[in-house]
Amino acid sequence: MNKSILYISRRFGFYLIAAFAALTLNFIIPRLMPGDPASIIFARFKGKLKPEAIDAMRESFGLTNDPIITQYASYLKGILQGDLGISIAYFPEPVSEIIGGGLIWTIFLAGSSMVIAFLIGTTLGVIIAWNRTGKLDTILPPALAFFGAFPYFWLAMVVLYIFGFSMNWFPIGRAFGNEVNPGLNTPYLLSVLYHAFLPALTLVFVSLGGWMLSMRNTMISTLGSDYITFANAKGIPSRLIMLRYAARNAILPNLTGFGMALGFMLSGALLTEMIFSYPGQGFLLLQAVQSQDYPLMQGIFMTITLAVLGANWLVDIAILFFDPRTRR
Amino acid sequence: MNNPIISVNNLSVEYVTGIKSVQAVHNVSFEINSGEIFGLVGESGSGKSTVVQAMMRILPPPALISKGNVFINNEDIMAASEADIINFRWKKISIVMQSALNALNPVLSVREQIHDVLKIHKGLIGIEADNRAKELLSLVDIEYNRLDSFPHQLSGGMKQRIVIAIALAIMPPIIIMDEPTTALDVIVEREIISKVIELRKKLDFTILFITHDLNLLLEFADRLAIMKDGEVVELDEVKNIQKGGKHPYTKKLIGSIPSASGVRQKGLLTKPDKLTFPKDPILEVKDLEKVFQSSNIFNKQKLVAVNGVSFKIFKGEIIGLVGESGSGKSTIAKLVTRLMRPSAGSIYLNGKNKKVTESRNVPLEYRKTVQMVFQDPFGSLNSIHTVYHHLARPLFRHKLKDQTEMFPYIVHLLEKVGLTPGDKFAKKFPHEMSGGERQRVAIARALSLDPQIIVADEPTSMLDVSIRMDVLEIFAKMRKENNLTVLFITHDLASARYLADRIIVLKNGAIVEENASEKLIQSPKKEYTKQLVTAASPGWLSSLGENFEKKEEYNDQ
Amino acid sequence: MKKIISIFFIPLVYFFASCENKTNRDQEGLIVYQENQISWTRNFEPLNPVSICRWPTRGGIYEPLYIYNPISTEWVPWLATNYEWKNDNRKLLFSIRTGVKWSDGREFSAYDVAYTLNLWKQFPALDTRNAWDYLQNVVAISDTLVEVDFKRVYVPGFEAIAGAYIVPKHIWSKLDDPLKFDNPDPVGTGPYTEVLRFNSQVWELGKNHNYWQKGKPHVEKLIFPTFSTNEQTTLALLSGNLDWAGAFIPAIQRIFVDKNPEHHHYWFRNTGYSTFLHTNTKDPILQDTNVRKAISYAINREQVVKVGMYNYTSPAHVTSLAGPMAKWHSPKINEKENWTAFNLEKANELLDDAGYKWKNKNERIDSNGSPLKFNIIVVSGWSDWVRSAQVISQNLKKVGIQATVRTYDFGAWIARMQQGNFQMAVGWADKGATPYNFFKSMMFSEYVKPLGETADINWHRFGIKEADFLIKEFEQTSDENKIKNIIYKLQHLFIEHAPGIPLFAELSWAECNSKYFTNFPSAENPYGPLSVNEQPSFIFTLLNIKKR
Amino acid sequence: MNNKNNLQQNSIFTRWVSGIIENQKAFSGSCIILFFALVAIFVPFFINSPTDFLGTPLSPPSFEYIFGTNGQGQDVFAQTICGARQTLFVGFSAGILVVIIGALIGGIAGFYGGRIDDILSLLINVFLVMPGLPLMVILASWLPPTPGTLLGVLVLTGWAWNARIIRSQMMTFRNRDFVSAAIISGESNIRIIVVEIMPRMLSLLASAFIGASIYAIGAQVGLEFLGLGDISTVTWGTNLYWASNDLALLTESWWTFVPTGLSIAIVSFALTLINFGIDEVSNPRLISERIWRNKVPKELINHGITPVTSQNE
Repeated sequence: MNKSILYISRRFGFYLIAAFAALTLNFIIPRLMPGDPASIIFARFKGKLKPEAIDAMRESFGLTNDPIITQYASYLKGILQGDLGISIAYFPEPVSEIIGGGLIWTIFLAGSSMVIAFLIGTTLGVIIAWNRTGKLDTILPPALAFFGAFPYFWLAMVVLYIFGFSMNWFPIGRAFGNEVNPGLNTPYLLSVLYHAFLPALTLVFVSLGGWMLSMRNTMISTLGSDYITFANAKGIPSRLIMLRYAARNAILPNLTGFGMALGFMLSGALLTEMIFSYPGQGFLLLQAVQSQDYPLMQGIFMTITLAVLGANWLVDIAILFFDPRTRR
Repeated sequence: MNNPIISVNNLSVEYVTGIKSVQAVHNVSFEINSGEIFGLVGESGSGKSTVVQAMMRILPPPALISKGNVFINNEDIMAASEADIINFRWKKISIVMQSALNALNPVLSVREQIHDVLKIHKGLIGIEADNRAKELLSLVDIEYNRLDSFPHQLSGGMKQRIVIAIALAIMPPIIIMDEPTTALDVIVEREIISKVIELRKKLDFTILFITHDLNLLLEFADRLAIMKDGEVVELDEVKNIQKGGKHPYTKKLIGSIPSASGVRQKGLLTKPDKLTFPKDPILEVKDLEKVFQSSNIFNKQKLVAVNGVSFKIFKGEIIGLVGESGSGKSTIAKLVTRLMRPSAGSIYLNGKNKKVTESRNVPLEYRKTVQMVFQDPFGSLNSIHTVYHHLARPLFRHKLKDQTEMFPYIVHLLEKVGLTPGDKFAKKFPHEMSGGERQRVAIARALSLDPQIIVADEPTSMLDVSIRMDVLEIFAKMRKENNLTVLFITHDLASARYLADRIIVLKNGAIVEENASEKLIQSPKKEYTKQLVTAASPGWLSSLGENFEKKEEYNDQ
Repeated sequence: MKKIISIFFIPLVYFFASCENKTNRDQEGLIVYQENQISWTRNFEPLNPVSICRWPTRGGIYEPLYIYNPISTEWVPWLATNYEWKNDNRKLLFSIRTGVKWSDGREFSAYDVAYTLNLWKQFPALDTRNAWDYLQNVVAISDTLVEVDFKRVYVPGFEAIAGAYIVPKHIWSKLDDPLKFDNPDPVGTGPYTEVLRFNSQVWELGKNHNYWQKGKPHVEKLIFPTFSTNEQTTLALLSGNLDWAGAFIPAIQRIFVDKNPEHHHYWFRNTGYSTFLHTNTKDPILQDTNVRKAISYAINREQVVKVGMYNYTSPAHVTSLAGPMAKWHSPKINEKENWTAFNLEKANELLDDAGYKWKNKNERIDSNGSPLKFNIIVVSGWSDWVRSAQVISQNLKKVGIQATVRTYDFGAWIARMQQGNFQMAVGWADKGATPYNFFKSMMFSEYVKPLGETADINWHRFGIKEADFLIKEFEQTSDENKIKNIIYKLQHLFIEHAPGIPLFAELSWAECNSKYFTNFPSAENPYGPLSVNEQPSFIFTLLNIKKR
Repeated sequence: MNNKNNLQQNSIFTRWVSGIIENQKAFSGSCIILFFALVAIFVPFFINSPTDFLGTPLSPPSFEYIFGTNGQGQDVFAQTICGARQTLFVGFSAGILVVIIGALIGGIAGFYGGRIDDILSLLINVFLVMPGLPLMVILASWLPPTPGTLLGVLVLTGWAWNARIIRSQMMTFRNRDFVSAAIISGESNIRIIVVEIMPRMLSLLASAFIGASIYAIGAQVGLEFLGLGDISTVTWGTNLYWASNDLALLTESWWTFVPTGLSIAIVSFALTLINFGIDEVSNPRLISERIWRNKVPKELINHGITPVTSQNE
């Protein structure tokens, strides 16, 4: 069995177990919540709904109270068939449809801003580590650390107000302009970029510092190792040493960090979405939680977790190309 | 002296630190003639590597060269501007790094790392570069299909040969070898050195060889300089140095090297007048086995570290366990001290079979009788505790001494191992002591429980040559005075010959030969033992069948 | 740092700005905000109470027989032209309007009305008002006449039937399970039925060309972009990207109106009912009417309104009815009994009489020495009510009562209210065309459920015989002044027993921007409610808005 | 430079602590944190209560109200200070708990290895990969919104990151000789972990604590901003919740959310400074490089070439 296939399958095995753990947790949490959705729906209509009507409604939700085990079994079977049940708040929409739309936007926003932050952050990290204790190395880390210290949503609010509302440079919300119709046409794609710019900017700005610092630290420790001195002695030009010898080795720990950080980045994205009323999972989750919409809540939490697991697995495969030690 | 190819005068190097800068190298001057093998010897911390790296100006910050110049082919590298430095490096002078293990970039294949050098200096790319690379590898007897493998797939010896190949890539007139073989086995070390010398004859380049092992240099160097605390204390032909040289430090160095051949030097280590041992062994090991299994379920790489080893140790006896790295001697040490559980076989202490599971629930009584001294003096003491704590803790644990008697007993112990005044040393922290002092504290700790057996795993290999014999002396004295049994594990046959009564030679986890130490040295039976004996005695270079004209000048003294 | 940012920004902005011009919004369509959603789901099903259909499905796409105009407070004939009670209120006849067409061109007739009402019988989950508890059968005699027979006399039943949204029989009859039907392509009788465009972020609803009221509606189409937070809604209102909305906006005068007084209008109409401080009458201390009245006297309603409600509303009347409901006020209410006035001495006096002594400067204790401590529970999302509860808790401290505010999210709050697991709570009261529903929900003893059992109405568990008798009598009669007298008597019972403490008048939030559209209703021109949230009476406004 | 060697106990620990105090970044960071802590504990007794409805709503900063009043006429200055109390308390206690649990699970996994390590590291990785906020939102809305819940939720989603770091550090220490020596001398494993190894991980544990506190403060404020905390108590998170609820931006009443936002940023920045300081102390090579860079003339510094300071012909 060639070593790299072995590595990929072992990582896949782990993510399978993690996904199973997430599913079980996802099943248990809503079940423990006080109150039940049917009475909440009734209350929402402030008395216009008679009590007898509620029981009829309970059946239509499938909120039977047969033993937990059978509920768990049907829950798992449903997931395998991709049927996540029907949302209560958006009845009778199936959960998978509501989530489908939202998930793409969240992944797009969180994913793109994270990749950008990672690229800029690591390049900056390489540069300031290369001339460490120089001028740049003394200003940049504290400055970016200061920006990183702000809470996501606070910065998002300020940025929205300054650049969106008062200076009118950027739109103040949503994922694309109203006058554009979705499809693979350039005005739509341009409008999507135009609308995603501010939210992505805040996300990138806040997480940039973290990437830069971690890359700087790994870079500094790598520059101390023998093969750098040996390369230097070999007369290899310093720019080549910086990239081919130092950076390629220093980036490996950051790559594993990249997978892990996706979870945090997603949380940040959820908050930013609410400020920019970006149609991602953020607002949907909060609404689902407040209206006790079990199926929708389970669906959102699970899709986010599976997305994160999937992304982590992809990062592991990417590491395969970067680090020959995993390959063979 | 004819035209010196390198001449270093008054070279001084400083390391800037928080308080004030440290003078690492002070006014070093020496000259090397073309085609010569010049040795630079000194103990760790004597500044020899700093000199060499300063000569190529590759010392990383916070080092700076405060004085001196280095003429290579009459061009001063110290005066060279950033642009000219490039044509010094690898064209005029190349270097083989100290620890070969990570001199190669782990993420680049061997081919890419060789091509880098060829492309920059010779502009060779593609097929031409490949051919040149294959030539270089064949020079150092490495099959060319190794070009595409990565550093992590190569053994220590192979990596070192590739680094040498890279150093020869542009055929520079001078090659610096900074402790090239320290991390390798004795036999592999000898092979590589003989290969280097063979290449030197064929390609006629000058070698500046740096090592802490004076014995090694005496074999093949022409002239050598001895450094101590950043200064050159002795600079002369090898044959003058052989006789003891001028400086007292040289005499001490020469004196303290035991040789594994020839007649046994008298009085080196105290030996009790008569050696009688009780009938039944204090410790007996029967067909001991240890197999390491990689944990993941997909593939079952098996590594047999110890394969059916049996031997007996009698009270008051010193046994030498000799083998190369990877021969399983350290694993045996861990098994005997119950740090690890054996896969098979059993260990009997005083006749009682201690078939015991993992080290966790080993009876305290066993712990009291078997103690261990480790190889790395820096790692074996915990830097946050004082010496007193290190010695008091085991006593307290086994409730051997109550609070009042503790301090005087510890002071007595410290002085017993040569750390006088004991009370001053008791209050010290590990970082306030030298390597030798720390190792003595480690021995004191092992002795604190008054054990019957001490397992010493390469106790002196990381120490400076000059103090090794003093440390071994402690073991010899303990055995004489309190009938201590010692299992002395080492790769150095010479020191085993002098300390141990009996020697067991180990290879790939199995015993090759076992005999009284003098008999084993004088008349080894097995081929591998013969190889070990010759590699460890002077004049080994000639015995490897090389036609090396230098040989007839030396004769055994 | 500043310099770098601006250099980096400016070229980028010009590039982007070119691709989307933000000011020329689509001026053909009226942009409306009613729902707080992040992405739209295509659902126009009016009957199923559980499935959230897009506004204006109920009223704008499907119309009822009669629509109650809360401002003029009378029932306006809509799909029915006339109704008539027969054999002493056991039979109700509706004459159905002729010449009405469904948006797909098919004829609208009485058979559709009968079919819709019978649908409730077939699927109880759709019978939100539980009408078939008192209905015997509903039958369409001809194209224009529907006959409804009652099991027992129940005059308020008219409201349920008149308010039913009539669905086309030729579509609903083909469905196998109407409970799971989300009606993506609506066919209705209302003014707007054509879904022009629908995606997750914005959808448009066009005019119904077969609408039975000729010449109406004036506006071509309605546009619904998504708004997730109040902030987003207000930003859109201010930037002219929203014409008609029903949002709660703090400090609206300063933020909204002052920015463009000519076009930015709002009208927070008084619904006639009040927001309540519900007191659990099963609680040992609160079951004493005088304690409840003392608490009411201690509340400084002026401060509650100023701090909690941004001075939008006014303190409640002792009967909790006001505004359009003020016409029901009984003439015999005297000022002495008004326990909603702010009167600390009266409060302390009542508490002293009830035997709650002062332990120290700021704490009263009951007979066995434990302090007077209560929890006020509020829904955590509704910040204006949370603020009001905080003011109340500070007011009660002055009369020695320790009231702590506890917030819960909606689900948890409702669960506690229904099981009576609360002492005090800020909440709403039942509403209706006449105060009948309100008084029934406050004092009807048949609705009182023991603590722990889920009560969907009458959370404060209060019921008295006299009220039951009056309510049953109300249900029998359709005679105007008999109804008025019953309401007067119910008011006096309410004032005497104080089952709940009214705080301030409940308003319906409504804002509009008259830059592109005119003829919005207002306090001066109150032809209909401005708020989009008042369903289905927003139809009056929807039909009269004109393009500027 | 004061004379360091007069310290009686010249042990690694005291040298580490003196290093921190001397380090400029760590020192200034800890001063800021101390200032905020003292203000949060003592000042609330001297200023008006944050919940009283005093001035007219949304009045700009004036002499009477330094930070002006919020949407309900409450004193924003009082709210910012009193808000610090619970936020910092929950933040730092979450930090401590996260480090303790991390050290416990990471330590045991790293020390014992084998099957125990496999199970525990699986647990660690599962929690690491799980996205934090969605889990927090669900838990926070399920449990009663008390500070205890916040603390529990923060620790549950935060402990894994540190556990991983501590586990890998423990594994490096596990094979060191002084640990084997302790085992051979009969020490119990727990005692080895606590007395021998943990003190060696001091700077790691300290920076883990600081990292966890930064995470806890940020996440807590995020949750409260979403209204999932107890919005009737006064904390930095609820201040921002009410500010955004009263449309602070649109009413141009920046003073209602800027002071709280800035104090959160300053506290987190101060903590990051301390972390920078700790890194520098535990890696002295950087300090000497900085001195080296100032000492060597500019033109002599170029990569990979050791500078020669004095040229004697």
